[in-house]
Amino acid sequence: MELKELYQEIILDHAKNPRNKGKCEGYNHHAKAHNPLCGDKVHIYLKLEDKNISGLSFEGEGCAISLASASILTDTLKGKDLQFSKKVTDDFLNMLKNKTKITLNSLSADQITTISSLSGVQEFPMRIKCATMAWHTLLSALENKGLK
Amino acid sequence: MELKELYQEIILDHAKNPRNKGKCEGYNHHAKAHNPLCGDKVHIYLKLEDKNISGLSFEGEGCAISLASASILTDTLKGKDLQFSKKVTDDFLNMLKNKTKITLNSLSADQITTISSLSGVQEFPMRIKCATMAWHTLLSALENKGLK
Amino acid sequence: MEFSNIKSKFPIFKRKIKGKPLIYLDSANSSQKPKTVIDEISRFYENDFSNVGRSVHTLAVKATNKFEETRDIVKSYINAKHREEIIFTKGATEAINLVANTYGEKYISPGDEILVTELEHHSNYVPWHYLRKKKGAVIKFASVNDNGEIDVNEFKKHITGKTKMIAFTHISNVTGTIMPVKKIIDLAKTKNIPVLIDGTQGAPHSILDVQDLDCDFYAISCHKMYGPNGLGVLYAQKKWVDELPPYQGGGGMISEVKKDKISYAESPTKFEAGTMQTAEVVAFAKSIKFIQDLGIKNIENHESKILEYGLEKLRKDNSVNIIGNPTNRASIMSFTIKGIHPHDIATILDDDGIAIRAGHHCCQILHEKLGIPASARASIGVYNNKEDIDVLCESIKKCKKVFQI
Amino acid sequence: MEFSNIKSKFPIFKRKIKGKPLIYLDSANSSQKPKTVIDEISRFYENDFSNVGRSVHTLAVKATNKFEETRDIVKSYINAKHREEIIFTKGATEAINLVANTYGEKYISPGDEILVTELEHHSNYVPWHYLRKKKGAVIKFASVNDNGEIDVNEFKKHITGKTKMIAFTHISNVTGTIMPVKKIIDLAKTKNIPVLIDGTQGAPHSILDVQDLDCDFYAISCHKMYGPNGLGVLYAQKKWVDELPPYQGGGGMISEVKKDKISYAESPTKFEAGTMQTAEVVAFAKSIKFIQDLGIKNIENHESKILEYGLEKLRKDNSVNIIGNPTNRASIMSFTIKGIHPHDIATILDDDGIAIRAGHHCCQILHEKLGIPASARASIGVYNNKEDIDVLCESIKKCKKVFQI
Ligand SMILES: Cc1ncc(COP(=O)(O)O)c(C=O)c1O
Ligand SMILES: Cc1ncc(COP(=O)(O)O)c(C=O)c1O
Repeated sequence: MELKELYQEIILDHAKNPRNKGKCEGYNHHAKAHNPLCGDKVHIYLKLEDKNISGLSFEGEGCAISLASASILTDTLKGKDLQFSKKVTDDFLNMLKNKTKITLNSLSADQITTISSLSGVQEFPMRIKCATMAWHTLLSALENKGLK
Repeated sequence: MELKELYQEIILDHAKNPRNKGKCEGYNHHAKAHNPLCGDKVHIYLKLEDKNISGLSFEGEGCAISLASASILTDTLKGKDLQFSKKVTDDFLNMLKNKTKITLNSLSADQITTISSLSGVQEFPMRIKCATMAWHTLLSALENKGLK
Repeated sequence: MEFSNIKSKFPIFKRKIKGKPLIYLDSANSSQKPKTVIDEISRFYENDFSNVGRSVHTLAVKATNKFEETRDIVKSYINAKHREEIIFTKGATEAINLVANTYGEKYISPGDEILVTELEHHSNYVPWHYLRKKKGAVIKFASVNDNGEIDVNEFKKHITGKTKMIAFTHISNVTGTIMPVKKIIDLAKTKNIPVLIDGTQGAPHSILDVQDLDCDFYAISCHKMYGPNGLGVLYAQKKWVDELPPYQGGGGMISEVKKDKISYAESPTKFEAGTMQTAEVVAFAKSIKFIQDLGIKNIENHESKILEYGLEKLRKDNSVNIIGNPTNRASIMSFTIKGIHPHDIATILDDDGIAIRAGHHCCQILHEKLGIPASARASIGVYNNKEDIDVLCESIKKCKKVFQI
Repeated sequence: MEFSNIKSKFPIFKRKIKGKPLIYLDSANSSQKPKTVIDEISRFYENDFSNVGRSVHTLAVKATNKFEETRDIVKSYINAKHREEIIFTKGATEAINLVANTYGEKYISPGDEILVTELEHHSNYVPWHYLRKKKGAVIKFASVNDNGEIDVNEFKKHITGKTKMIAFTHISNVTGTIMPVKKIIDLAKTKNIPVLIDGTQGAPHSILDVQDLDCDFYAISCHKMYGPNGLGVLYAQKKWVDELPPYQGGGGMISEVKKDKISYAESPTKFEAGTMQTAEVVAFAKSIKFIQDLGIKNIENHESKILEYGLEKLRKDNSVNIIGNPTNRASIMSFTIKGIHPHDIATILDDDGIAIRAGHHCCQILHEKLGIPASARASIGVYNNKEDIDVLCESIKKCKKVFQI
């Protein structure tokens, strides 16, 4: 049953108990996004130090998919190298767009399982935006050079 | 054949040799109309004296039906009493709208034949406006109180 | 026609969704089309198609007559006085834009006020917002009370000497609130303020008599009346169709065109620029016939029975919060479930073949006021029945199971 | 697909007009629809219908995907660079109004000049006239020469430092003149002036490559491309869809709506307010497929053979005066017959089953220049053949007989 693929335990857990909520201390990049269709909102905060994402958090409201996605994103990339994070983001977006698998060596098996839990969204085209919004917003935040 | 009903001898004659073309002398009422779909134009001039249409003429360009109609109108109503002319106009418009016959006593048999020649238009709905425009314009001219 | 076998008149109900029968509860979004309407579109394109109002050949004459016949049918159906008061548009959105644009151009000066409500669909707010931007108009909002109602006194409070338009929805597309339309219009008349009714949700569910209402403008979306998409109707009182300038410019709407000046046709042509929808207009006559065959009074009864049944059943579920509690409500139940986002509800319901809408339903102002970003909306059409509600309620239980609530 | 049995793909040709086979020579007005297009409308309404871009249930997803697929198909067909450059409208008329209105609002100041031509359809003049009225713009007209042509030098003559837009037709709907589009655009580019092409007559008859043309805007009417009525396409270059303000306001085109401010969606959504045509957009994909199956190059060849044949035959008749004699001409023959008004010609031809158009064809300025109030127009589509022309010429003889000329 596809529905179970979509609402996996991991996702429900992240949706109900989102990690890294709020503004992370000393953040120096941020960006927000909004899906006018359903009202989902996400605001990503990050602290970039020496090409390292030393702080990463989000504020937002939305469906389980969008909350879980933002939560998983912050959990996975916090403390990670900038280039690496961009690569993970590309891979994630690719997974949803082209149904590819995530296979990065430097992610732990656990992390891959977690990220991949969002792959169930593939079968729900109208929900893909819910899953990708946070990741696109991360990319915007990285482009956004201004302090706060 | 309906086409022959439409383009009767009388109509072709009036279309090719329209009667009462130009501005009648001393006209004191006039009105013009325009069918934007086909470009037909008509301008009715009339001289009203003591509730009598002593002068009546038209200028215009258009299809055979519209020219013939204007020509027949002027020919029929010139010199006629105002009330009577309105009645004929009503009867004419009615003939085309409701397929009634023209039976006014005070028109000569000839005049009835002439006017009725336009009844072939009944079967050509898109051409009814061509046939009625001059008559509607006459009514406007009568309402139009201004000298010239 | 009977409501008992009415789904059989709509081909879509032959379809299975994820192996289950389609339970369509999204009619406030767009209604499904009966076979008679769909067939009329094909029939027309296959046998009679031609552009209307342009040529004099047989097909053009037939097409033009059929097109204009629908105008007469709409005129009678809403009891308009003159056929030139019926203007075909792309939808209610275009209808309201037409009024805001042309009325605004001629009558709105800086500081003039437009009174709308917190219930309005974006279609009845954004076009007025343009006048705020372009003309310096001021927009005021009549507030909803806790039940999702707005009474005539709330309007009275906001009317000033500068109020130049009152624009509000006949029926809310979120709460289902039936507005006290007649009272508000009567109030407006005493102050000589024109009134536009957004009838998008009103027209499919209510008896319409625009002469009795005496509103200045009434906007309709044909696709919510079991008619074709991409088509709407603007009813505008005679004095307005005479006084307002044209909207879009193009073929058909002109009288005489010169290099230095242009004069315009009379209404309705003046407002119908360019090649119009054709098969759609022709087929809309069948939508009205469909409604008339059922009887709009019967439709009201049928739908309100299902609505009552649904509200009652939903109210029994403590985790379900129904939005609004208006005394007069039509066909619409919006709700939230604590702990489950409406988008997730919609996805889970869809798995049971149920089509509802989740989101702000183009009413962000209302949702902001309610303090929720989104809601789930089940809306009722002629083809729904109590069993549909039962399936809905079962599936809501499933939502809670999936979310372990 | 073969041209030889192509009428069989169009159900309308089963129809008899006054007992005779239909000879449809009014495609420049609106084209007939192939069965594949008509069937797709029914199929969609019967199986897949839902409003697009609003809900997340299965039908809504399917409908939205089909709708957006057509956007991609149009994008490829006209070789646009970005899918957001493709905006669905009610027709070419709305497309041009959209540009005139939004571009005008942002970029036109009193005294700014808009350069159009004497060949323009009212749809490509009246919207600019509005800017003359509202914004104090000046409209200049590039003149046609005796052959009905306008060369690039004629445009050059009228360009000044104040020229803010050049808007002209790809193919004249009266003379059939194919304009030197590329040359004019190249000229405009050297002066940094945006160009709008009215492609209403161009799109059904020509290979389209908007990247190669490099025009800023290109307007299309789907109903002249064997597609549904009430639908058009505006192609607008990326920079414009980003820079221009929205047109109509309503559902779908917003980003965030508050009581005091509104922000808008990205293109194309920004320009598609309210519930859109749905079945029509979906079915338009089949129109493009129909054209592609035939091959637009083959269509051009087929039609130009018939055009040549028709022109030659008509030229032999001394009482027939063909309007314009352009070197590059497509699919259209307008003419007058001395002593017979075009309206009468159309009526007599209709009696033989022939559908042509009589009037000014929404080109009063051109007709005034030609010194005639109206003309008769026979226009050619994919389904016409030389026999159609033979019947036309016989019937023209009959006109003269009826009028005893
Ligand atoms: C050259 C030209 N431009 C514009 C239009 C307007 O197109 P539509 O009526 O489909 O909006 C037409 C067709 O009527 C046309 O022939
Ligand atoms: C209350 C209300 N007003 C206006 C609209 C806009 O109608 P349309 O999208 O058909 O133009 C809708 C429907 O979406 C609506 O529900």
